[in-house]
Amino acid sequence: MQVNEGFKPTIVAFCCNWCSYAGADLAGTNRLQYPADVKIIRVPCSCRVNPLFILRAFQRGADGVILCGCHPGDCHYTTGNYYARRRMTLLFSMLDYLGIERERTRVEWVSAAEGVKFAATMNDFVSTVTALGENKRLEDLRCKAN
Amino acid sequence: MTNSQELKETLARISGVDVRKCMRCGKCSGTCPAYDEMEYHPHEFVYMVEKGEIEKLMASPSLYKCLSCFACVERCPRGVEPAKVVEAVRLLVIRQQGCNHMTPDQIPALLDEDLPQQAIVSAMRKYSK
Amino acid sequence: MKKLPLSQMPALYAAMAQGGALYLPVDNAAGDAQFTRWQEGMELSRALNTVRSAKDFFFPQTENLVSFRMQGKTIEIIDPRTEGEDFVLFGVRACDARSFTILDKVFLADPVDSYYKSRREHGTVVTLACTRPEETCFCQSFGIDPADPEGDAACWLTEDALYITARTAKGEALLARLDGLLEDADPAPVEAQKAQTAAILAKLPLAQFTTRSFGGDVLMKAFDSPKWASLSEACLGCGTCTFVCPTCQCYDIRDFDTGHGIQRYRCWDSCMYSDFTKMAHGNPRTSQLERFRQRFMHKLVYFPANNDGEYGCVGCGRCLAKCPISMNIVKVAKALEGDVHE
Amino acid sequence: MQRIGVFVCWCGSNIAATVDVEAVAEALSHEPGVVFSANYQYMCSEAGQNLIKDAIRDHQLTGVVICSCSPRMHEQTFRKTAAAAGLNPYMVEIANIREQCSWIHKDKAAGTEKAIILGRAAVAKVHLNAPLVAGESPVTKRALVIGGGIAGIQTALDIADAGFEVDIVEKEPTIGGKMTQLDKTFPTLDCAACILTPKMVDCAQDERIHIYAYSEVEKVEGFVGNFTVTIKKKARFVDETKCTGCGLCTEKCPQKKVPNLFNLGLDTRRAIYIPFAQAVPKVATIDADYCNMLKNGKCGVCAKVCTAGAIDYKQTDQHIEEKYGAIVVATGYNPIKLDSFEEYAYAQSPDVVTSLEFERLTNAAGPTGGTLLRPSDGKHPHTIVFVQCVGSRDTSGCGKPYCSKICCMYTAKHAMLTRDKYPDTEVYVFYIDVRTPGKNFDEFYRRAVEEYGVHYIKGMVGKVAPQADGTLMVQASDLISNEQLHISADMVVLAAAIEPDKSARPLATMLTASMDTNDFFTEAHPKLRPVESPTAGIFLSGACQGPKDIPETVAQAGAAASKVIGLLSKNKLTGNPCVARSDEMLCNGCSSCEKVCPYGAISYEDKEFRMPNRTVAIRRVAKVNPAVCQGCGACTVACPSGAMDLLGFSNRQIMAEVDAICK
Amino acid sequence: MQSQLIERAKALLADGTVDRVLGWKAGEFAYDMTPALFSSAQELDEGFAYDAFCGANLSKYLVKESRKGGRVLAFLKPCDTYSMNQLLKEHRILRENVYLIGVPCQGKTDVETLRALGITSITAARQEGEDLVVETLYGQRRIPLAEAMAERCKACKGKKHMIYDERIGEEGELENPDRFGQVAALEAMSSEERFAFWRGELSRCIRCNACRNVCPACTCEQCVFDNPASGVDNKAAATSFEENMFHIIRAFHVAGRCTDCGECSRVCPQRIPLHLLNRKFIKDINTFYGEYQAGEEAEGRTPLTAYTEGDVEPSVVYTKGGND
Repeated sequence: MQVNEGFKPTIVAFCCNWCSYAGADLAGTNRLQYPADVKIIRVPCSCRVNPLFILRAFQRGADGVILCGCHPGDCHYTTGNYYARRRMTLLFSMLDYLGIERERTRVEWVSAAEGVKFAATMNDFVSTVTALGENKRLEDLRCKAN
Repeated sequence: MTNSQELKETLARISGVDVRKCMRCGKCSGTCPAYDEMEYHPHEFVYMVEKGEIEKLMASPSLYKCLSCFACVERCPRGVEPAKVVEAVRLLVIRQQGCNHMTPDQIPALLDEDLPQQAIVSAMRKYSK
Repeated sequence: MKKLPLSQMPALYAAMAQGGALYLPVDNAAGDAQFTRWQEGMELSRALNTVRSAKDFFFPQTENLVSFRMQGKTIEIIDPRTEGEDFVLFGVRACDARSFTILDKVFLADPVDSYYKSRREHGTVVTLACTRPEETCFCQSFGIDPADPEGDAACWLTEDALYITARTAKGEALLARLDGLLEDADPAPVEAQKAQTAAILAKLPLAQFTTRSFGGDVLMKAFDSPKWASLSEACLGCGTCTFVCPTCQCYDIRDFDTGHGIQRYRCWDSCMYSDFTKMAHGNPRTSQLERFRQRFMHKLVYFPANNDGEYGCVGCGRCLAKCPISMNIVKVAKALEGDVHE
Repeated sequence: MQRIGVFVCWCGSNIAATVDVEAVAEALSHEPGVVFSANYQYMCSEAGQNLIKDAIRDHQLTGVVICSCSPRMHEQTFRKTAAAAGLNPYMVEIANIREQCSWIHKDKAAGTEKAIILGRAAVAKVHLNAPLVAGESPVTKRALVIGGGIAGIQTALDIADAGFEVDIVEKEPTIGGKMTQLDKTFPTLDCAACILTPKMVDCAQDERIHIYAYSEVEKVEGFVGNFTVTIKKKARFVDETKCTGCGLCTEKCPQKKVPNLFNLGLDTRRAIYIPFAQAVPKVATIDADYCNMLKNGKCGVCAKVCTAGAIDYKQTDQHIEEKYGAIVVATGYNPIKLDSFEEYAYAQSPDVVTSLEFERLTNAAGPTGGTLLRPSDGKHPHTIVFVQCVGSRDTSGCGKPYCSKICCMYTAKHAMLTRDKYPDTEVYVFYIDVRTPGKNFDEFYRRAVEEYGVHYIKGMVGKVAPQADGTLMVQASDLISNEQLHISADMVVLAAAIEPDKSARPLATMLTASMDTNDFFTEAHPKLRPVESPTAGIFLSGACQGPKDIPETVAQAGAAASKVIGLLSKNKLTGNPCVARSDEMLCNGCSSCEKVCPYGAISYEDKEFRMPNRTVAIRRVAKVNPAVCQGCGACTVACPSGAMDLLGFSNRQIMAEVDAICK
Repeated sequence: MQSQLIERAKALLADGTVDRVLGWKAGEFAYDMTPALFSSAQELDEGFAYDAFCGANLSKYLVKESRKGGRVLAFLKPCDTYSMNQLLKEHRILRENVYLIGVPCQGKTDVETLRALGITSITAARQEGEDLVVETLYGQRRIPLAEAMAERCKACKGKKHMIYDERIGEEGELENPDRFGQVAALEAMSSEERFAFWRGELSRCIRCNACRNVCPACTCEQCVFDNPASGVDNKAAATSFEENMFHIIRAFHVAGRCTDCGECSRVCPQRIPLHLLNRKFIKDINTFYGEYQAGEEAEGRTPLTAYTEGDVEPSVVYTKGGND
């Protein structure tokens, strides 16, 4: 994979409160490093994430958006991540269909115990998005810093 | 990388077996019909691979006592698949340079009217690596 | 009257584009004509007219008016305007050319809209006479002669040549720039074409359509007509008619939060929309009937009442062609005719 | 515009070492709306909290942003702090600059920059926060215990002891559960019945406990404090109020060939039966699958002999609706089916039995009257092989990946008791590991080996082959001596893995309680809330949560009871105010939200709206029950018009965070 | 056919079954039918029309009409009945206040399709056998009927009505057209090509909202894009992002609910093939979650309000089932 020297992507990570946010905390407790480019937004459940939020992030300058939730079957609310899974599958497929680089969006299931997986996922996602470079296809020029 | 580590990795690649999944219950050896014929028993195969003592296994005639009946694979509660380990060690032996190695000049001596040509060709392919 | 052989058209375009931009109708991916910035190799569309009218160039769909840049707790106010580029609008039809006059009455009346004014000043309108009007055309109802269009300069395309004549000082200036390409011409072929077109115009299905009955004091009669209910029944409340209309000039001013500040922009609005002219207390026109009525009353009654009898319509026929439910000013005017002339 | 105070915590050096806290506080002080900004060594300390309280009062703060450790750690702390200073607790937001910043970044510049951005996002969110007040709901002071085994019994007794009404729903005709089938209990070897039956009687006699035996939960509605449960009381065809439990009918019934499930099918019973002598309630039940009268209307013997006139062939299932404040799940376990373990010949030979069957074969009330006899020929077995971990710790797909926990100990018990009673019997135990982490457990196991001479062999049985002479050839490995053994045995006892009862999965769906992949109920927190389900008001007792032995079960039962008592002691419950809310002006009543709500918190009503020109329109709109809603937000995305929003995590709030981060 | 419809409508008006009739009214030209209400036999005689140009899907009007009191008769083409069912599923139409007559449809000719074929200045049109004969100001044109139809009719789901109180004509058959050929062709392109394609198409959008306002699945009391409180309202597509966002979100909001009636593409003044967005979702839903046709039934869950534990993971987009 090519490396985009010097490019620091903006990554928004939506994490469900019960599993993935706790997984991120565990990564922190275990001092597992991942790039500071990742900024986490806490949501109660992966099913709280509206496609509007994902598009909004890209509009405002995100280069990648990742959604993390409890593993299917482990949702704190029993079924939330199942709905999130369908929604995101279809949304991501649509973005890809519109020619938006599919690697800019991702869903990962990270449990509260998977600090290692959280850090590894973020490292991988950051390097993938870094290689893609700046988000051009879904940007809104009005929002670029000037 | 030491030879033993290298062998271990090759073996893992050939067999597709993760020996660390073994919980040492011994059911493979409990189920093995060729147990008494063997110097190293199925559970030992797995354990010795984990310890990296693969060369010992390669030298052991136990390799050829395994009937490949796959009873151990069938019964293993952890899905370790000992028979695949045994087969992989056999392949390691075969793949070793100089051992079972066949050169073209050996072929005339092997030729035999009853032997199909194809057998020679495939033997060449297999043993000349 | 000047002319140039058709083979010279690319050179004409290049000359027009010198020192600015040239926009002309070009076929887009959907096969429709669309005003496009001319580039080498582009050809004029053969379609009668563009889907979007030419008003975009003076009154674009969105336009930044002012920006506010926020840094911490300070706000800086920025005028985003830069010195505009001169441009030539080529191939404008007579109806759209007339629409500029109507827009001027709105935007150039006191208080003058400086954004609009600046664009008008930078633009030179070169019109093109129609030879094959369509069934939806009714510009003649408003005294427009599509065979002899207005504009800074007017053109006629014949089989072998383009005839051009200047009508304003801006047009003269343009022609002067094109001088090397043009030759003096006998206007006879142009006159012949005008006669031919006039014959077709007389046969158009809407040739007899007139809005004359809306002249005079018909406001309350029209407003109170019971027909509005059935006319507006099927209206979807979309903005298609408004947005393809060359004379619709309503806009909304909105703020966009960019994250670093605010961009205050204006964008086309449609009186068909439920939030049109929405104010703090709510919406003055709460039903689609009222909104629908507003649009046609404005074009047929209010606008002429305030603008020396000039209707807010140029008969381009775009709304006839594009309304999803085929409701339009012609149907409305015909339906109301009886009511206003009781 | 909010008046926001920003408080940046050093967390000693935990944050301050990699984040320039001063710079963060300084940068955030310039954010719009921020009127106060400070940093301090330990914000969560009393001094730190006082700093916050003082600032709220002195600067009339309307919002607070704390840049500190994870909100999972101290969000509650700081909310209480704010509340103490008179600020609505939900006006506090936490920027996690420890776990998700200082601890994972080494570069101070990068860490500081990120901390500022996280702080900015929190400030942006607080701008849109609104004071939230938790709703209150009443508590029905009655508990339901589902499952009448030792777990359910103990829970019910403890709850009743605290003075609350409690109902037990048991699907079998009697309460008692698995423990009634056991002979002795490890490691003390006291008799199971002797310690269990008094508790069963206590249940029957306690007027605060009502037992719905031979009943099942059919529907659960409502929420913590306010559950409405429909219980199906299955037809016994015997009037419980009249039956005296004399047992005459069970002797006279002509249908004798019914497999006796209490003895795991090792013997037979009649079509009308009382499972065992100490059953509670001691009432007969007609097995409709075998009763001649019910099947073809020819018999009626039981009705004739019953002097109490309790037999009622026309009885039907009854549905009872009850209200509860809390529900305890105590659905227990079952041994797994061993059909997929062909190598042990369980299906081929009657002399290969499970440990629970062995339990019945040694029980004085069992089919053999307590004398250990081979099921095949009724002869005394001289060699018995016990196999542990049959289906436990098995990831091959045939069994269960977990350790069933109780097998090591009961196998030691069986082996010891066999050797004690029949010293002429050779007993072999094949084990992978012997796990004895319990009080007096290892001593017990060692006694089996050292005092009773049980042969413990490290290794597994590979094959059990029934022989023509009626013996069983057991082929196994002995890993210590590194040999393969061939033992001619008379009996083989398999320590089958245990799994949650099959009724648990549908029940979990009814309760909206979560389960793990093995169908064990999930606890709200594996360490800190081990007897609560994540669904409020649902508690867990016994093996439905994971394999456990009797003392552990009883301990958990007591713990669950104490949680229930705590809940029922309250007159009102305060809910989570971060719930969904529907804007009825936007709602078009399409039902998408209702379909994705896991709690049934959304209902619809036809509502009148005043429309222009003095007209009225009636529209179907969604309504959220804030006491039922748990705040997941599934509805907010299902709703296309944005009518549904989540308080505390509103669309605008999340978008404000997105904006601040991407800026 | 037209007279048959009029007669039936008159009868139902006369016997009091309904008090008004929703149908189509003839216009100025051969093709400009407008959906209209008729409340008397006279009105029906004067203006009711039904022919090959009556393309509008009337089901959405019933959201409003069914709440006006009285009972309204609506004529529904087979494809409109899918929309009807979907609206009933969402409780948007009060069933008891509508009387539905299924009308046969042989596919609708479409004036925009004719214009795209270069047939403009139309003054009259008639069917002659398998051809459509169009009189124009500049002479007669003749084209096969099949070519004169809108794209949606070329990919017709079938002539069978999903719901009706009575039907005129024989029961039609379901058809199984290749609806996804164009989607598959786009999927086969590279990401860059798809991006270029959609930019080209969506950049023409004038945000007139015709697609949304005609869509029977878009019946929100207030659209998020019209609601200043939603934080995503926008009245104009000021940037390419907003052009994308409107259409992505609109397609997403109707995903699993869109019956593929094709009204969006029919009414788009800029001829943007909007149905290709909706069909992408339909295709994906069929592939990932099993065949599903919105509007087949008036009850049950839609694919996005349902799930199975074994659903594909979103990573399927990167691998199989992805777009290239």
